[in-house]
Amino acid sequence: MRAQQDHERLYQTMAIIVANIPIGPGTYRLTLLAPEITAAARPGQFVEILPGAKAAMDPLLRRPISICAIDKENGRIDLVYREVGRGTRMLGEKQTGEKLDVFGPVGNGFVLPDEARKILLVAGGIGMPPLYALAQSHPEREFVLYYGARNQQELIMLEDWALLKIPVKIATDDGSSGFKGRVTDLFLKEAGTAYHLCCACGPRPMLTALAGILQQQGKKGLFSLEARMACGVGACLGCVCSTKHGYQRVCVDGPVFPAEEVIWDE
Amino acid sequence: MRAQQDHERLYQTMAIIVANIPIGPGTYRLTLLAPEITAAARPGQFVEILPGAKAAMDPLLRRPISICAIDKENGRIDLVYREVGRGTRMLGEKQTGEKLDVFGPVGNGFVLPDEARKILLVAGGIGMPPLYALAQSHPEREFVLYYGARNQQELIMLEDWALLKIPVKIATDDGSSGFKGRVTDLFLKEAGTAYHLCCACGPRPMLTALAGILQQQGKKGLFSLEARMACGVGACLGCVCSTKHGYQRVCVDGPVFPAEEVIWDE
Amino acid sequence: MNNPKLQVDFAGISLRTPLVAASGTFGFGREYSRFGPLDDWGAIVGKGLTLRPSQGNPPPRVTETPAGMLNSIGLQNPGVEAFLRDEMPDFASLGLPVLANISGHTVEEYGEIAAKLEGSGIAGIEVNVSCPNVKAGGIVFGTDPKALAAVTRAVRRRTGLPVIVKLSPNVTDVVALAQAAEGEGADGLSMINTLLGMAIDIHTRRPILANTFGGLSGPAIKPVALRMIWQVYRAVKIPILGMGGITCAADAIEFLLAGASAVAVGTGIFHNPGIAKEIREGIQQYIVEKGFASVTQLVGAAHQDGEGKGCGG
Amino acid sequence: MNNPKLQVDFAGISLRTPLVAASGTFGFGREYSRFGPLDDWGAIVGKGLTLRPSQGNPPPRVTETPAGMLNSIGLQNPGVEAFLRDEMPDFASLGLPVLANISGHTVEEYGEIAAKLEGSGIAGIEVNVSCPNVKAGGIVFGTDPKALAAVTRAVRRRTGLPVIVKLSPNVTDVVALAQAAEGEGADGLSMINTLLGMAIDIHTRRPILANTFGGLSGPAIKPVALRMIWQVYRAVKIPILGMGGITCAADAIEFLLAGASAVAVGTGIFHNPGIAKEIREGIQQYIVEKGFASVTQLVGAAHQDGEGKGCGG
Ligand SMILES: Cc1cc2nc3c(=O)[nH]c(=O)nc-3n(C[C@H](O)[C@H](O)[C@H](O)COP(=O)(O)OP(=O)(O)OC[C@H]3O[C@@H](n4cnc5c(N)ncnc54)[C@H](O)[C@@H]3O)c2cc1C
Ligand SMILES: Cc1cc2nc3c(=O)[nH]c(=O)nc-3n(C[C@H](O)[C@H](O)[C@H](O)COP(=O)(O)OP(=O)(O)OC[C@H]3O[C@@H](n4cnc5c(N)ncnc54)[C@H](O)[C@@H]3O)c2cc1C
Ligand SMILES: Cc1cc2nc3c(=O)[nH]c(=O)nc-3n(C[C@H](O)[C@H](O)[C@H](O)COP(=O)(O)O)c2cc1C
Ligand SMILES: Cc1cc2nc3c(=O)[nH]c(=O)nc-3n(C[C@H](O)[C@H](O)[C@H](O)COP(=O)(O)O)c2cc1C
Ligand code: FES
Ligand code: FES
Repeated sequence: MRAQQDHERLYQTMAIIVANIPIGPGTYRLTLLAPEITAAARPGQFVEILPGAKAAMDPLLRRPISICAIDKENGRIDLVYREVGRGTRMLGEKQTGEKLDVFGPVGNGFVLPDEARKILLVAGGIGMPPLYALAQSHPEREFVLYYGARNQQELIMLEDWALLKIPVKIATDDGSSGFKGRVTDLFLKEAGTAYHLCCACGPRPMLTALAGILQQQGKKGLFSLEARMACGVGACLGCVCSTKHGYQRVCVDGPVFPAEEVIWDE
Repeated sequence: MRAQQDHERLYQTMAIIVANIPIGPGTYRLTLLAPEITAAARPGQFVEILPGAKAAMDPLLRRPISICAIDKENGRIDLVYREVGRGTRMLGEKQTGEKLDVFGPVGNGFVLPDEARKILLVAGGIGMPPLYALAQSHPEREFVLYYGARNQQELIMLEDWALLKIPVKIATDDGSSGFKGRVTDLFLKEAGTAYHLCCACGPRPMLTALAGILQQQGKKGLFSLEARMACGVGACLGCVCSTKHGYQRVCVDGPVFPAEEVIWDE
Repeated sequence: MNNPKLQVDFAGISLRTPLVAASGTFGFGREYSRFGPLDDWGAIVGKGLTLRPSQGNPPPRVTETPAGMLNSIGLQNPGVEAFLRDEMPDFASLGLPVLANISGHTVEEYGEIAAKLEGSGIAGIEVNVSCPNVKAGGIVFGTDPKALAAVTRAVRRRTGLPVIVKLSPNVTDVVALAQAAEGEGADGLSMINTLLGMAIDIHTRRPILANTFGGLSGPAIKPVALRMIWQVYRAVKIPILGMGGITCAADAIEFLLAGASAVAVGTGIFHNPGIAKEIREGIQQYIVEKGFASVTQLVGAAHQDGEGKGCGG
Repeated sequence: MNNPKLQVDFAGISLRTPLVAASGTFGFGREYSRFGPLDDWGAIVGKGLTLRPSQGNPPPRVTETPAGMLNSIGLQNPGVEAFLRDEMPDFASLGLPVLANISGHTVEEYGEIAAKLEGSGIAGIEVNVSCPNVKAGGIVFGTDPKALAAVTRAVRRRTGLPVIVKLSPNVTDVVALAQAAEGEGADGLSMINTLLGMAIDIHTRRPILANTFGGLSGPAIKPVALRMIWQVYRAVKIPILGMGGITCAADAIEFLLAGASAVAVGTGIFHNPGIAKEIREGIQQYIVEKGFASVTQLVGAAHQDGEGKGCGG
């Protein structure tokens, strides 16, 4: 089964940093001028960023970061990332005007069936950004976002969702905003079944729980997964996940998989 | 033979970059706010700088750079470095306000005998900076600088020497400024023997030739050597050079050695 | 793009540049051709093949280490027959020599795979001996000169294609293994494969790789690779495909000077997919600047006198 | 500064913290005490000693490699007698246990050095077996289980001090060597020593080190060190002093989890002379956060089930 995107062009470029702005605790919105990548980009795809100095061989591997917003007119993409380790911390130190070695766009992205008119989005923490690109790119569809985070401070980009006029239902672990508890519990409680598709991105336990709910409801899901990656282009087989079709590469067979094809209990 | 400086305090600090200004082709003058190091610094000593990001393990080792000027009042030292590899190139990208992980001051420095009233300085290329610190710190002595470089563009800090009112005799390989040829030839031609001590720093072939001249003239020399270093504190024995007393550590037994004690033909 | 100064002959295979894409890091060429033509490469070694399909090890399979990475892919591949049917047509039409990298669980399997590749359009066979011999208690073929000789012999008997034996660095005496391969008629050596390593997640307190151990590759291993190539170059006559941590032209030149006739790049491609162009241009500039007539003049040029002894510490 | 949670017993030596300064990287303690008190360290292993004075290898002796470095110091040292006379008084008065690291050119020399150290105030003897055996054609002691057993026996017979055998990683089967040392009564193992490597200057086209080869240390080798410690931990009962590329608390914790009872830091000190404080504080924070009563609970905690097999690639 060879994916269509296997033949699409990839671009490696020195992208210029237009902005790199803190938008939450340890969380940044990075705007890159990268016309070729932008022109080709689709929601659900990601880019591979070299976080260190080019001459430094440590850190060695690129970091995958989802495309959060696509500005085709200006040749810019936005990425939203959270500092969790040294690579993302190095990104946090970059200044406007500096250049970043980036390649992309990578992955299949969210491919929406025509009949999916009403789509529920479910985001956990820093899994939200790719869903924003999805909603932004499909003004013709109806979306509702279920958004879970640890606490109120970690909720980001709420104004951006408001601009898209998309309702956001919030769950926080500590109840500091919205529903107190897991976003999947909120989803189960409020979402009902009047929708055609559920698109999600977030921590694996959230996706596993959500896949169970969808299965019960007989609904389809498109979930964006994460995996440790090396090449980010499908060559090394380092990033596989278990699916009903055997091991599949998260980087190019995904990162978006039909929820029902993933083997969740591994 | 345990050197006196073996017991002096060393300081590791996050020095603040006050300025990092290009002063010649690929050559920068870096001003660091580092009060403890400055307070202890003597001419001929150096500091050990970590050029990369702290979290990056490549480049791993520190780079030794001589102290070029000491501003005890303001707690600042100046370093002058030339981009020759990736470490010095990384330094070239640092901005004012950033911090640098630095330790020092390291080494014996130039210890001048009282009777050395007239001192000839001989510098080759980027070997000049430590001689500036020496001249600056000893207004009570009379100096003349013999300064060799590849061409006129590579001559730096001439205004600084003018401020100290020290005569500078120039030699360039291509004759674009001053004497055309080697600085040691200029020295042989013009220096005469009316001096008490010769202090020098530059490429090994220059020092070797100069040591020969001094030996002929029966004059004393204090030469600052370079070596590949690992620890920079005398612990690893990585930086040794051959002397009449066996292998000596350039980092702490030097970098300044009496010219007559070094075994030059190795 | 074609520059005769860069052209090399390796074990009977003519390469337009001395740059080879290393096995397991370049798929079957398709993935990286998405960045543009593969003009800077001299050849590609495909990902490792086994006789039967293999699903490989469970994930996580890769993790970063200082200036390196660990992988425990475990030879996921469709098996040699499906490869020949489904992959070979595209692989063979990339416009440069393509090599197969083969692994077996027994000596016989190596021979069988080699036989199946005969006449397929493959330019040569790279024999991966970093796998355990299931018939000999799991001892890795590539750590025992006798087992390695047996594998080389089995492959040599079944093919007229150039046979390149890929040495494992996880050994006390790499020269003995190189000589074992040479003695059985290998046309060339590839070195080095990965160093066996591991990493632990201090939060879960478990090995990061599901397989516990993985192969260490990337710049971290470069000094070990250079040392082994230096040693083997002095002890054998067959050419060496040098690899292990190459990320720039200077690295590639170091390998040539140490004795490699051509060089392969693996992990460095992940760091920089545009690496081949950079290295090709850098080598070209070097030979012009230094006045060499061709890249072949660099091979082994750093060997001038006896090698060091004594203990490092 | 004294925190009972950090206290460990290693091979009969009581360490106030599990952090040891590695042989050859810390002189005899004087140099780094110029930065301030050595309170964060648990012990120091002095630079390598030989029976007679040794001037070591010619320079250049060190060079940087990706996330690592090569050294070919060649055991420059004043000889054990001059050490005891000129260095030991200061070394012994640093306020923490100090160990001697010893090397011989013959089995007998090892025994002689060990005997001379008896009663000197040295807390233990680390036996460096990464040197060539001049009586056996220059084969490195530490690569042959029989030679390593003979060295261990010779040292064991001549001293009542804790004997810690330092394993070389340049071997096919490190477990066999660990068992050889254990079998002859070693009280502990140190691992790993440096990997043999080299680097070439592409401008002079000569090896950078005057000795051609040198020992690779630093973060680059960390995955190899962890793997070997993991393997040896499962095969022996004596404690392991783990080292190889530690530069931060997380690294040190990885080594403890893999099975090291204490950890040594070498090259990391060159990167950051303040490293011991950082690591000591980081370990302390980790055991508090994770609810451990003491650092000893971390030792080997990552071993829960069988280890991986199969081939990496
Ligand atoms: C397809 C995809 C899209 C992603 N999109 C985003 C995004 O939009 N915003 C965001 O903040 N994060 C995103 N991530 C996660 C992000 O890649 C990791 O947080 C980042 O790689 C961590 O790097 P580090 O150096 O800071 O952390 P370290 O822990 O120091 O990284 C060490 C190594 O582990 C890998 N790694 C660590 N965490 C992860 C992870 N969660 N997933 C994959 N590899 C990991 C790193 O890439 C690196 O190789 C995405 C991951 C994937 C796979
Ligand atoms: C005591 C001393 C004082 C020095 N003072 C100055 C100064 O004031 N200004 C200045 O520009 N340079 C000075 N140097 C040289 C400077 O240290 C090197 O140019 C620098 O280390 C090169 O690092 P790199 O990463 O740019 O080069 P690379 O070649 O990439 O360095 C690789 C490795 O080689 C070492 N190395 C390379 N060249 C030298 C060298 N010439 N000497 C020692 N080690 C070297 C580096 O430290 C590093 O470990 C001094 C050297 C010494 C020993
Ligand atoms: C992800 C990955 C997969 C690999 N797969 C194989 C393989 O299938 N067969 C093989 O012989 N070597 C394999 N290797 C080893 C490489 O071909 C190469 O020998 C090694 O990585 C050292 O080179 P490098 O540092 O340039 O990567 C693999 C390496 C990596 C990183
Ligand atoms: C400069 C240097 C000198 C060394 N000298 C010795 C030595 O004399 N004896 C010894 O057993 N190990 C010696 N070693 C090895 C270290 O003790 C240690 O085992 C090795 O460097 C790995 O640890 P690291 O990566 O933390 O440095 C030396 C290492 C270095 C870098
Ligand atoms: S990261 Fe290499 S195949 Fe996905
Ligand atoms: S650099 Fe370590 S002793 Fe001089």
